Amino acid sequence: MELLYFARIREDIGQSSETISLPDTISDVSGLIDHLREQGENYQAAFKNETIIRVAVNQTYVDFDHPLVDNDEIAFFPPMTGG
Amino acid sequence: MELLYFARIREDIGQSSETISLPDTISDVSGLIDHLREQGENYQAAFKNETIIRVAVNQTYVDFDHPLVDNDEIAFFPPMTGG
Amino acid sequence: MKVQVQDQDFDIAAEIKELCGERTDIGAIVTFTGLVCDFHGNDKVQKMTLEHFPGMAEKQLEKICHTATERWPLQGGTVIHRYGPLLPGDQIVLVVILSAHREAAFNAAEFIMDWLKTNAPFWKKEQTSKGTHWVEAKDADLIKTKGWKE
Amino acid sequence: MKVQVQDQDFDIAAEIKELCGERTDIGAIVTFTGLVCDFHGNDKVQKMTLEHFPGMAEKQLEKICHTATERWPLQGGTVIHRYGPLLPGDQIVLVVILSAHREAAFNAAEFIMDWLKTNAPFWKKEQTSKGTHWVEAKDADLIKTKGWKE
Repeated sequence: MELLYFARIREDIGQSSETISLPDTISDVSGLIDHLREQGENYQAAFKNETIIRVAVNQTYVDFDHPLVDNDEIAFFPPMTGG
Repeated sequence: MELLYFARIREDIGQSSETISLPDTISDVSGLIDHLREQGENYQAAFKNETIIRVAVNQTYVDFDHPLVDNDEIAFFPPMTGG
Repeated sequence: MKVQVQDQDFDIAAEIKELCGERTDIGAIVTFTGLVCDFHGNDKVQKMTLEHFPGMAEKQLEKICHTATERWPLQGGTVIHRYGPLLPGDQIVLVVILSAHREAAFNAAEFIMDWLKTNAPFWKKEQTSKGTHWVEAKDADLIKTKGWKE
Repeated sequence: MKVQVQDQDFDIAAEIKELCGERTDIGAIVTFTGLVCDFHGNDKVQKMTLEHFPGMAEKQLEKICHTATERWPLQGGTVIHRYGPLLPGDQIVLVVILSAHREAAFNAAEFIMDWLKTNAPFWKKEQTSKGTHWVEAKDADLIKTKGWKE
């Protein structure tokens, strides 16, 4: 599973992408966020406030209860500020 | 008094401007239009349908009951279609 | 705001450049360009002639620009309206609005265009395959103008 | 509609020309240009960096353009969004919309801008005299986007 991080979340975590294997116990975005939070303080900081986290699975916006499969590309980023 | 005609009204009347002396009996735009209608068929055609006549006195839009004085500049034209 | 009534064509890029110069405090630029369209109803338009009331045309455009600057926080603007003979594809009117806020820029540009259509003394005469005729004012334009008078 | 996400600058006149070509059936062109403004709140902005999600950014812009063409009678359009380091006064985003009808052109351009602000994956980081910070999303933008969902 490919994870992509953008903007503040990328900076908090300290890298822009990583590849992980989806643990069997995780079935949705929410579970993945909980799992990532256990990976260190940088992840805890990145995912501290869920109201300012947006998620895209395979480049489509999804809610936190969206189901995941191991070959998904998951992108985490803050609310957009383009334009 | 200077009279100016634009667009369809100018074409109906056959000239773009003329100078007249305001008859004593005429006190407003409506009276002036009635007076002009007596000047010939071209004026009758020009002022036939009052709903599509607009009037400006000294370059300011006015209603038909606007009072007139002899040194006013009166412009008659159809509804605007610029832009 | 700059108002010009002219028979010559205009250049949108040059007008924007003149307005912005070296300014760095502008957030949004909205432009509207009106063109001679080659169809009117079912008739092919071959030519258009724009008549105007010199003096009053400028005065009315300045009035609407003044109203727009009082109503929205604008940083500048330009309105150019042409007159004379035009061909399909030719530019007729240009509105450029600068503002720190995009909503203000959009609103002011649309307001100026709506108001100009029904209050600036210009008249269009079209030449089609069926002859020439004065373009009739649209009720829809009058309704749009009134919509701004909240 | 043409969608481009690029680090290079763009030229509004060239984009209009490319869209219109020799067409004579266009009645209205509305453009929106977003610029880097040198003030944000009380802080002087020295630099801005735009980060984006390559691939998804284009996809989202294409989606909104598609929605706009379904919603209004448009004759063409271009959306360009830049990324990378920018300075105050630099151009960030361009929307050009062609239509036979001015109201459709205004609405589509404003709709695309509103939607883009909250749905296209771009993030602004500003460098001010007080340091660098990520620009926070505005609630007002989210409300504006929702306003279009009639």
